[in-house]
Amino acid sequence: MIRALGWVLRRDLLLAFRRRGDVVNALVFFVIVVSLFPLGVGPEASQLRNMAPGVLWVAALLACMLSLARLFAPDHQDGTLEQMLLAGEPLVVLVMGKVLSHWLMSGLPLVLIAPLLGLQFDLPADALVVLCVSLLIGTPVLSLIGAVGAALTLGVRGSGVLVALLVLPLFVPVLIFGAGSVGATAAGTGAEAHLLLLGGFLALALVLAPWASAAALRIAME
Amino acid sequence: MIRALGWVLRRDLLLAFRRRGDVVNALVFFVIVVSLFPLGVGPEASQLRNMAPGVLWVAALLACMLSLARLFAPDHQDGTLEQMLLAGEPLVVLVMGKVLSHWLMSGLPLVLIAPLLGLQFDLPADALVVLCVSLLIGTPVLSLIGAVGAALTLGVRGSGVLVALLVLPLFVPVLIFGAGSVGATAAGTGAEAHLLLLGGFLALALVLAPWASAAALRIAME
Amino acid sequence: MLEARRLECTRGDRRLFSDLSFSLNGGQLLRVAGANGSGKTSLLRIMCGLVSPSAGELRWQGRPIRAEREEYSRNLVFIGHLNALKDDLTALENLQIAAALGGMPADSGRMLSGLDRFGVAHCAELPAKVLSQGQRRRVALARLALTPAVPLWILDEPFSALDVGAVVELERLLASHLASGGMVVLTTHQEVQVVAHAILRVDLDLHSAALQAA
Amino acid sequence: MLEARRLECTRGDRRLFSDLSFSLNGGQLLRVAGANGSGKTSLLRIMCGLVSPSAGELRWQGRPIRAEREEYSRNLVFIGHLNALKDDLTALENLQIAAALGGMPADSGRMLSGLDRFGVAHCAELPAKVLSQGQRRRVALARLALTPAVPLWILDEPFSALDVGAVVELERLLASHLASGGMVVLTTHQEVQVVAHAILRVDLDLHSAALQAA
Amino acid sequence: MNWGNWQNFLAMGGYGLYVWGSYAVTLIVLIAEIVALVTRRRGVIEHLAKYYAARRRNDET
Amino acid sequence: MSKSGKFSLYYFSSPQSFYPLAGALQPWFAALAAVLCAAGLYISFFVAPTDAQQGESYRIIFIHVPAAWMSMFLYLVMGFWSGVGLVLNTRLSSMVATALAPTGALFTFIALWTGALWGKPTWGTWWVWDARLTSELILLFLYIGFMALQAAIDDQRRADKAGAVLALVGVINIPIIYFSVQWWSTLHQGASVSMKSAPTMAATMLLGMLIMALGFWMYSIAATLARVRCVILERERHTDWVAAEIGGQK
Ligand code: HEM
Ligand SMILES: Nc1ncnc2c1ncn2[C@@H]1O[C@H](COP(=O)(O)OP(=O)(O)OP(=O)(O)O)[C@@H](O)[C@H]1O
Ligand SMILES: Nc1ncnc2c1ncn2[C@@H]1O[C@H](COP(=O)(O)OP(=O)(O)OP(=O)(O)O)[C@@H](O)[C@H]1O
Ligand SMILES: [Mg+2]
Ligand SMILES: [Mg+2]
Repeated sequence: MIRALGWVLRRDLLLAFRRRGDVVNALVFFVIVVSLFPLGVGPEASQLRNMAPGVLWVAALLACMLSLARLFAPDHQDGTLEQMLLAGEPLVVLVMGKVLSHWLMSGLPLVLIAPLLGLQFDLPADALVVLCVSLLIGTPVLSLIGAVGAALTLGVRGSGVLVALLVLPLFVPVLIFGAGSVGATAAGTGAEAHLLLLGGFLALALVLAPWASAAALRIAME
Repeated sequence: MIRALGWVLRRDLLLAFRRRGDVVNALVFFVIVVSLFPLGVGPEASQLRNMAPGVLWVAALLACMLSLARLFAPDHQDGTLEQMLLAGEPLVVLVMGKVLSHWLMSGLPLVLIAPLLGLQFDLPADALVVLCVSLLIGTPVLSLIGAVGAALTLGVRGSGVLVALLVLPLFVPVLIFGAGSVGATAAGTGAEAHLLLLGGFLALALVLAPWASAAALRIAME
Repeated sequence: MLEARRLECTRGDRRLFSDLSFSLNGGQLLRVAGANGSGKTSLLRIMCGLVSPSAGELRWQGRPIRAEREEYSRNLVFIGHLNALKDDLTALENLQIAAALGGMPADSGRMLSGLDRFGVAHCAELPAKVLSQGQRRRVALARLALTPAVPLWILDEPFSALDVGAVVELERLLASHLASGGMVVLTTHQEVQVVAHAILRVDLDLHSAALQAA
Repeated sequence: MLEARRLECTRGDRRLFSDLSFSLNGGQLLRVAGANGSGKTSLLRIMCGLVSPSAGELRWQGRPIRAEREEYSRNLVFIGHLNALKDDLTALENLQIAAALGGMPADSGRMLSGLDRFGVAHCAELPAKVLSQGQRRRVALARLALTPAVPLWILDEPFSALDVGAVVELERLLASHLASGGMVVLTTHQEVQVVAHAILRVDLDLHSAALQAA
Repeated sequence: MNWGNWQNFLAMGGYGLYVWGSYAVTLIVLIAEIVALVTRRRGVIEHLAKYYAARRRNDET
Repeated sequence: MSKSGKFSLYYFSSPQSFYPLAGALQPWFAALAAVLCAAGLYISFFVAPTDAQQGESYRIIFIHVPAAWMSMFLYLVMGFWSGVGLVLNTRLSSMVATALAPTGALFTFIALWTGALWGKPTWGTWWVWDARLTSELILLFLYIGFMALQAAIDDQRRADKAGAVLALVGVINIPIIYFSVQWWSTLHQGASVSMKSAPTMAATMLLGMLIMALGFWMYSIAATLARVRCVILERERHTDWVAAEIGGQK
């Protein structure tokens, strides 16, 4: 079982490496979206500082969501997903492998680059730390929930937007507490409560999401 | 030639109608992204009002960009694009047809719903009008430039994010003047100059983008 | 032993086939015949457990396959219309991962011999996307050469896109699988020349009288 | 008249074929033969003008095809590995749009007769995605029945996925196209039984001596 | 210009971090590019040598 | 690069004849770059006087400005060669364009980095959303986009052409971006910061900057030539002359 998880992970990372750009691209997308906001809103520093947590978190959410299209759809189209269902391993395990690799490729890089972008918005140092921590706990939740959405919209045409429609509402709590934690730190009220709640979401998602995704995948193959 | 354009348009609209959801989806994505911001940033009215033009325009830009994945890629995969290249009609005309239908499905609905969202952010009436007008001139530019990006990344794997990387920098002027026009109206300085410039971009894009897209499509088929 | 009991499949408004029963033992080849659209692919997907039939049931060694899906999956290899190759991975890597997920050892020596059997060893290091249609099919089929121990092979038009040499090679492989007690289910519009001690035939055109009349 | 002059095609590091010359006149059928991966599909795509050869050139009625791409395109129908059907449109709509873009009249009466010719008229109102592999191929081929006036037909494995009845129908259609002075280029691994006054054959295995050695 | 001693030179009038940060990163980046170019060239040549050797072996058989 | 390419376009536009030429020229440019940069550094640290307003922090100017210039200039050159490659279908021009991109991106990065380090002491912040800064950032995205696109396409011919289309679209867009950003920023921003507060330049400063700029220019040529040589080898590997060339070196 662990072996199967390892192979799925290995496969997806290898694929990501082959496409080289992919990991960098998710990152650059994040950077670009974050950079677009000042262009839309104007360059006043204080206003930008207030917006920063929200903008960064919304951008992370969008970056994660965009990359969901690559989670199951390519495998579905070329028939490898079918083969996974027939692999004789519990589907949940394989799904876990895929979610993990998705997070490694699209979530983790964001966590690492976020402080730099925070600097551009002139966030104070402690807020930067909380930003990183909140993203570290929050982005796996996004990947997990996103997997359910991606599985549900599999093979449905125009799924790119549909998946957004399905998962964004579910992302809302993560967004609120993620951005809230950074805002609270900047405002000096402390972020523990927010982060604890995020941790709770993570635990919940870890327990439920893989099962839901696996079930959705089976349905999609009918 | 016009006949061919008509048929491409008819085909794409028919497809969109079959998938029903699609048009609505682009719209709902727009609405959701715009609604996420207050959640991320917090509910202060004056701050929200200042952000509004930027947020609305960035959301429009992202909505347009997301739907680019559907512009050429499905046709490429099922071989219908190949057939278009062999149709014996100038490719530029067919590209124009596709861009037009893309705009009708993803740009126009945004223009229509934008005032409603603007109201949510407490924008004054004249700013709402300018918002609509600027979107009406600006979104076709996005579709046109986007088509170039979509054609360039055709068949390239991981293209969803790559297309974002390519076109978002090119969208910047549109964003600046689009959001700028609304901001200027709200600030009372008048938006004519901005809108004129947007019109200039539109003219330029209309002249150049279809050729660039057609060239990129030919390259992609090699 | 695989046993089908009064299977029925409905798609949209159409009943593709109904009341279809057969059983398949070790060493037997089942050829599913029928015109285009008669439901061969649908039947094969039902037999894999990917789709459930609208009526009837399938039994593997006497037990319904729905009950122990994973266990059943380990006993079959399915190669469908699609080749299940990742475009960005090389032929070798594709085969390796397919084998590994199927629970086989995945050392590259064995893999290469599998590819070699189907004459695509020289493409081992090429990404699958540059391969020709027939080469892709060959890489997909190379899995069979690695999994002689898996008893049940379910193949949907395995001969499509293959040139004459590859067709012969595949026929030989099927024959040896059957000879060693395996089972094969396949569909094809071409003539099969597989040496087997029993070739069964299910003709879906006969099981869809309702359809023919419509 | 279609004339190929010293065509060469290189893919990656491999020279697939070189120094390939032939000419094709009205009423002639050209069968491109070769093992899997020998470059048949690549040659056909070059002949359509979708890909440019790495050396040599193609001439249509004496003029290089690169010069007047659109004009040349109007003189050919290409049906490739892919069926070029939109999954969400019905078979009828698919055919209609393909015809309209090719500059044909697109009234549904003619379309239905085209579908009928290939025995898929009863699927006319079904979305292409629910059709079986063979039915999809039939719908794609129905275009041929509508475009007898287009002189050059280029078909990549047109017989794949077809059942026996459809194969016969297609052979009949090709024969009548040839009889009325059309040209056909096709690849296939099956045997062709088309009545034609001249069947040419290009064997790519012979044009790739360099490759065989490698 | 006379800096007097190393301390002064390194301090850059209190702006040492910024000035040296700029120059150092520039230097590092340029050197990294040079190293990358050298290794790339070496890699290419090595790869090609292997490639030709393989080809020759193929030609002989 | 541009010089040798234009000089005898016909002869040297074949990779085979350009390869040895590039090999011969490359060390000279590298040496020139080293000498000029050394001279520039000497001037910037030991000749140029301390600035009255900014103190020593202004010494960043000697890399910042030349790097910023190069970043923009190289994009233009890249666009030019891309266009030539697309129109005339000369393989060498496309290779040159490909080889220019990483160096251009590098100088863009340097300009951004040094600018940020300069901004902290002078403006009190690492970054402001000012016209120049923003357009430089977008330039970096354009470079990255170009490289990512080329990297994502395996087929060389296709990668070249697609990259060329993108580079050309980008070249048209650069002035548009530059002016829109400038206008946007002056519209919103009060008199907070502007480049005009930079010191009027002493002659020695200008000299140092110019020499450094020349040095960077030579460096770019040298780096590009070296990269082009690698690219040529990679892409022409199935030709006989490369086989002979590598055989000779082995
Ligand atoms: C990340 C921050 C910065 C970036 C991206 C940046 C970018 C640029 C660019 C692109 C240029 C060339 C523009 C042209 O020649 O028209 C330039 C020139 C220049 N920059 Fe910066 N800059 C930054 C920060 C600064 C800072 C903090 C200062 C000084 C306070 C500064 C001072 C200058 C000066 C004096 C020039 C030369 C102006 C001229 O020749 O017209 N820059 N910078
Ligand atoms: N980048 C590459 N490197 C090496 N070989 C390549 C590359 N791209 C394509 N090829 C080879 O080019 C050939 C393409 O062949 P093509 O698709 O034309 O074959 P075909 O004759 O149609 O075969 P089939 O009968 O299987 O359809 C394959 O042998 C493939 O391996
Ligand atoms: N929603 C639907 N409404 C009506 N008919 C449907 C629907 N979905 C599928 N079908 C029909 O079900 C059949 C599916 O057949 P299947 O793919 O199993 O055929 P097959 O025997 O494999 O044919 P082929 O030889 O062409 O591969 C087709 O005839 C198709 O038209
Ligand atoms: Mg079938
Ligand atoms: Mg082929």
